[in-house]
Amino acid sequence: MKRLGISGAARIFLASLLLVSGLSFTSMAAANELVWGRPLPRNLDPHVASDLPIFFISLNVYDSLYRYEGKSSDIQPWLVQNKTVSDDGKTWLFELRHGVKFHDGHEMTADDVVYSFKRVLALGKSPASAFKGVLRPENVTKTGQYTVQFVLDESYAPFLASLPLVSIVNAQLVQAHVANDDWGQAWLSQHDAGSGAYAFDTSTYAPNSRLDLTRFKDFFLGWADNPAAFDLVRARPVLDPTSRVLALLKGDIDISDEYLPVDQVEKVQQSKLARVIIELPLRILIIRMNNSKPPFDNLHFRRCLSYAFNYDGFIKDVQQGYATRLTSPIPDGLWATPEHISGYGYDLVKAKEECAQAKSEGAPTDRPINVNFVSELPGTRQVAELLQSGAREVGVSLKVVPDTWSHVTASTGSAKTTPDMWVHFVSAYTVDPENWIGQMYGSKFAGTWKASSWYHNQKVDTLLDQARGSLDQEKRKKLYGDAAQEIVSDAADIWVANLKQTQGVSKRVEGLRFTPVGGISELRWAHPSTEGQ
Amino acid sequence: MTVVIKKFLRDIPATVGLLIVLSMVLIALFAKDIAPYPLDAYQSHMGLRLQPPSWSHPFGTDDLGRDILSRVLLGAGETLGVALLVVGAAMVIGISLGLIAGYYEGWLAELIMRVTDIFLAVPQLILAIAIAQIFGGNLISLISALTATYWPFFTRLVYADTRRLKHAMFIDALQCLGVSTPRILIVHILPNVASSIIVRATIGVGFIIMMAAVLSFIGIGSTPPDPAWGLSVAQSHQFLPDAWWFAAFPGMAIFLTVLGFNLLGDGLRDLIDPRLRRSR
Amino acid sequence: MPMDNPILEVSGLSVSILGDEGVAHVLDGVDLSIPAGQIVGVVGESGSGKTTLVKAILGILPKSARVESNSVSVAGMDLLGMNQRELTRKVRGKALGFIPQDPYLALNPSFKIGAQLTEVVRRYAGQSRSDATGDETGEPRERLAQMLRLVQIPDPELALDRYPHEFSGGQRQRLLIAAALMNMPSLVVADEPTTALDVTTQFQILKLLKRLTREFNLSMLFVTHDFGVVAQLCDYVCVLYSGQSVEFGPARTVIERPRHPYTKMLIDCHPERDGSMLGIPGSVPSPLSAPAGCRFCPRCPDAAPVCQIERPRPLSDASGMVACTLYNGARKEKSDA
Amino acid sequence: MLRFLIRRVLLLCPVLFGLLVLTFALIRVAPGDPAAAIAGQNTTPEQIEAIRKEYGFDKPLVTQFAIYLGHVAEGNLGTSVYSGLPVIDEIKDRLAATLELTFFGLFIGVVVGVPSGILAALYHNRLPDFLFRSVSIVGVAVASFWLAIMLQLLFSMRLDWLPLGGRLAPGTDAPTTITGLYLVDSLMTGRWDIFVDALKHIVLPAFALSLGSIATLTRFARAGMLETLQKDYITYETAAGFSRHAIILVYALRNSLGGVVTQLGLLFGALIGNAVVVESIFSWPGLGSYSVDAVLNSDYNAILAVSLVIGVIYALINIAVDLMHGLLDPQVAERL
Repeated sequence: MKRLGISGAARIFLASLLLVSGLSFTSMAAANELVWGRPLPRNLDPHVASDLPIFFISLNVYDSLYRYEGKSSDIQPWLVQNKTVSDDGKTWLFELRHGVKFHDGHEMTADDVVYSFKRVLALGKSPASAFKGVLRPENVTKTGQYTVQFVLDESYAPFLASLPLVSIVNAQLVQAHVANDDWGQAWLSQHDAGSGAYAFDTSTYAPNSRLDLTRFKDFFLGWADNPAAFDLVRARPVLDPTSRVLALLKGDIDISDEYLPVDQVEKVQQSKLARVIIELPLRILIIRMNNSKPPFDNLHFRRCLSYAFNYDGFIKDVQQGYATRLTSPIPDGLWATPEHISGYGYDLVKAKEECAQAKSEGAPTDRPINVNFVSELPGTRQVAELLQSGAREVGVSLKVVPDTWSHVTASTGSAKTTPDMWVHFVSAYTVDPENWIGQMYGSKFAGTWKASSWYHNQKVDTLLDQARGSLDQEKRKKLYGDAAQEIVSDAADIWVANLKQTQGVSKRVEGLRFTPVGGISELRWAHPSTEGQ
Repeated sequence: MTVVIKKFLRDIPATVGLLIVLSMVLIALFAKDIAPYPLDAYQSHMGLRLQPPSWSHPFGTDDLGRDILSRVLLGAGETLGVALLVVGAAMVIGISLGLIAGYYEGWLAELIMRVTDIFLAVPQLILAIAIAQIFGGNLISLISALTATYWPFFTRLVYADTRRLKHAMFIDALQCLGVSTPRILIVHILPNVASSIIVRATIGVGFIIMMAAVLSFIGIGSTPPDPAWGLSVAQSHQFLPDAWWFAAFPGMAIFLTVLGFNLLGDGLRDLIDPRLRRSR
Repeated sequence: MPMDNPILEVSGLSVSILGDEGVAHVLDGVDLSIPAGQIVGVVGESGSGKTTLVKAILGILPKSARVESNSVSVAGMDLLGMNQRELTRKVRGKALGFIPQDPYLALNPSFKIGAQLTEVVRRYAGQSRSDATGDETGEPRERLAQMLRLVQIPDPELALDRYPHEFSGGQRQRLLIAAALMNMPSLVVADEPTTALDVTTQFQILKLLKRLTREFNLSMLFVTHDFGVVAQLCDYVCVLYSGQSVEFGPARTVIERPRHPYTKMLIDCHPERDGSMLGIPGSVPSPLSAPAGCRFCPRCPDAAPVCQIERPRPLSDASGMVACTLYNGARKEKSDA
Repeated sequence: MLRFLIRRVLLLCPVLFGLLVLTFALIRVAPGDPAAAIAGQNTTPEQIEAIRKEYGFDKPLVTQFAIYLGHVAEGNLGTSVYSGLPVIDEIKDRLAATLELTFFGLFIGVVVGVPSGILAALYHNRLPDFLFRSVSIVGVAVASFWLAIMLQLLFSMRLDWLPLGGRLAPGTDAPTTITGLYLVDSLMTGRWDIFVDALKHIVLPAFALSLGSIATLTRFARAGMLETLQKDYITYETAAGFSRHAIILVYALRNSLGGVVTQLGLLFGALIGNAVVVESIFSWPGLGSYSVDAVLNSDYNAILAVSLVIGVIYALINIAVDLMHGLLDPQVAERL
């Protein structure tokens, strides 16, 4: 090697570069393959993960008793043939379809459903939160080969809306891989025990970089309604948002972000290979105020800040119109959306009045206040900085502090450690007002990140309890509406916007169906575009 | 003394470096007066968002409509201040430990070098976050966090050179003459080691500015809306490649600063290193 | 002293170096020639420009140096006209062998002796570009070992694979001598090769040099500050003072009957056995501000007013050359006018 | 030489022990409550307490550390809070990806940095010297993500010579794992097609990663060469007729690379540490993004395991650096 010297090594390197460029070809996916470009959850166990990417697994690899379908996201029976509910709304009996096959060929029975619910409640992770204090494991019982009975502690209307959260796993398969009674978590985090439309190919799986899903021929609903479905779905996550957009434009990936960086939307719209699907995903953007910490315990100070935020500036300039104003804790597009609540506008005069009033009542308005934004959630920084410059106009100095999701959600465990203010989104896990107004302003949920404004109003609590208990949708709508009116007049938080989903999808793929819970993650309907790229 | 200055000025690249550094210092001192929009350090104008360079905004505007030229000027003070303080502190700690370790072979040297290895091996992010937690998220914690991660570079460098020089003849001679060890280390060994120290220090400026940006991303040191250069470059990430100016101009400011320090550093090194003078 | 085709011909060589404090006129019109097969010593105090003379001949002066000269030729080749590449290909290591002063600094610390010596050999013996680590096969390695044996290096085969720091000062100087003679150069240039060594080693090295030059009929330019060495080794001697050659002639003649006052004092200041030391008062003038006229005048016991006016013309006669007003008749004219 | 290796490997243990103690302490000081992080969202404070007991977070720090050391001794580095997987498995293939990227990046850094440093020294203070120094500073002074994205735009989007990211094209399967380094494994298994695909995927990220090191290597190669060219043996070699080419590329080079070699050790550690930006832009499943996630989400076992692994690699590299010093300078070799 001696004689090669430096110039020799350089020659080899250049040669390899030239060789490489000679062979270049765009890596267009084969016709019946779809490339999923979004990040994968690190843990593929549907009963554990709580972040949005898990829908790619739960909607494609697993099935649930009920499932949300279509834009209006009305709930459809899925594994269930029929249900009977007792008059007091506490006993629910479901009869399963017969002949539903798991990926390993076993038939699904009531045992699998009972095991799945017991596992969810035992692990107590995010899917279990919807049933907290309502359903205890011992009350989920098998009453027949294909019938399961649930007995609730109290009448709970959102119970049905929460069922899609629980994926039914192959009990026999999971129990066979339990290690030191971890409910098979270690195994299921990297393996497939589902019955869904697509099955794992565990041989090629590499965490967060490669996952292949093959079409499950014996899927219980059959493939008649989508004969040209993709045979192979390759998940090749592109980690960086900007590079993900480039990959979409180049045709390396077929499905990109649910929320494209706003400035890229127009570019993708006009591109040759890709387009943008714009939908309303029931996702709200909110600035929380810790009502337990002065000066936020003063109603006027909360109103002062509510008037000091430039809502239109955010929607028109930052979101470039891909959002609509939110005036109450209930998102637009839901059956319970109140029509008459106008909320707070951007009005510095009123803001100054309210702050003066608060100061006169002795609220410490000039103590240093922190506004935490979440580094991983793009857009939250701009919201915090917008609020900061608005507040400065009315003489309130805020400090914008970057934070991480795991740190801030951990800190909402106690009122003392919860930040003064912080910015985040609330997405649709269950399409029911409970997912927003219920779990955010019911004082019994205090200590969770959703209820991190530590809001406490006896009147609102009673309204919410009644709304939870009643099965009559009209009555629930009125109850939630009154509760929302009360919360808005209390200015518990600053409700900013309903975000529009701007999903980048290759023109090569058609047939995708959108639903607020999971966006277009369900790929069962997708197929190559008809005019043949 | 004039001879040294005259000779330094004959070294064109070094003079260019000196000019750049001096102008950066002036900008840092008088930023408020020369910045076209001094209030843009924190004021946002949503209407002017992400505009390309124009007459009114020579460097264009950022994602909150703030004039980037003003923010670059206003950010000079803090960015340079942090970088110089960190490099200075890291040099003091690193060099002294390096000299001691290189000179006193045996367990003391082994101990110092192994501690250096530990500090170099610990992921810098954990070190920084933990230190930030102790001092709180302000500038002091940023400086101490960066210093804690940067001093080992100097130690390893100086250790290698000192060990090599220790066996040089003139050191034995000095010892025989009864010259005190600190004097030997500082007056005799240090100038011979200055060459690589200056190279590492001048490169360090750019490295530290970038590291400060990473840390400010997780709430340590400068937080929004501070106009620190590293922070604005980091924030510009989302808006590439269309809003290229958002990242380009603060990036250029960093490039010029680091170039200035490097050229100045080389000029000083040639000045100090006696033998290099002959090659003039 | 008529010279038939000298190996080295230097006439009117002046070298000035552009320093920070100004221009230093280190050499001022030096004339020197070396007859074939003879050893010519160049003697002078430190600061007299001896080393600059060597570097000028070898063409390794720093970039800041300016050389003016009628001619500097070795074995018929005019060196001034050549650029660095030609000097390297035709002259250095082939026509000119070089023996440096400090053996501790001259050898590359990171390479085996064999590798460094091979580099010298390969330049000219037309060998294939063998591996630099010195373990090449075939004739060159044998030739190196034979050369080392010649300069009395113990077990030369092993020595080829050892590093410089594994040798003593004396042995390193022998290695350097072997390197210099490797290609049987027309002229060997030695720059105070024994100064860095202790007396006993110095004596052995001088004995070795004398034997080798005689054995291979080499001509040598031997630079030193010690007349004792000149007496032992040199056939002719040239005395250099502050960049000017003030006296030249057969070594024996100059030592026994020195003519130039400076030469006399140099010879007398040799330390006597009885410990009395005769130094020369004053010091060599700085090349930055060389006085007009004879540069030795300020320190010359026989100085006369005329000496300060113009530089003494060199007088050449049978017994050599001397540049002093005592001999070139300048004093008489002065007294007549 | 063997004595040196044994001594350094034995010295490895206190370093690693010190590393674990320091990291363990730093994590406990860092914000974030592990029990809450494990519990996940909207769980009741009682559940968090239960987890705290179950994982032993309530015990005094020293006992927790002792328990952890016990596990490490058995080779069990614990499981990740998020994936529930043993941390060592997650790290294994990510480590190979990062090592491959870092080695290739450093290779480019040396191939580009050292020659430019030498050329800069040869044209000391003339135009090429100035140009080489300014260009090489780009790597240090300009944000790596900006450079990475620009590389993507030019070579992948516009010229379409190289892919945007990932370790292999979607359709290509990974080579059978021998070392975990795709380039090496594909060659060893004779899969030329995978080798070319893997090479195409590594060139851009490695180049983006190498930019940071080019500045340092150029500057130290330049400083080293300048210093060496002043040495007396270089003057002697010129006088002895060595060709200028041989002197620079062989005789001066070997003596001038001391500084560069020391920097290689430091650079390697730095590259692993902050490869996170390049890894995220080029979707390279390496240790960078993994360790940042672990830190941000207080995934203690993952953080400790990553520090341990990087610590071991770092120490091994330092040993390699000292060996390289020995190769360059025989006198150092003797003292090994």
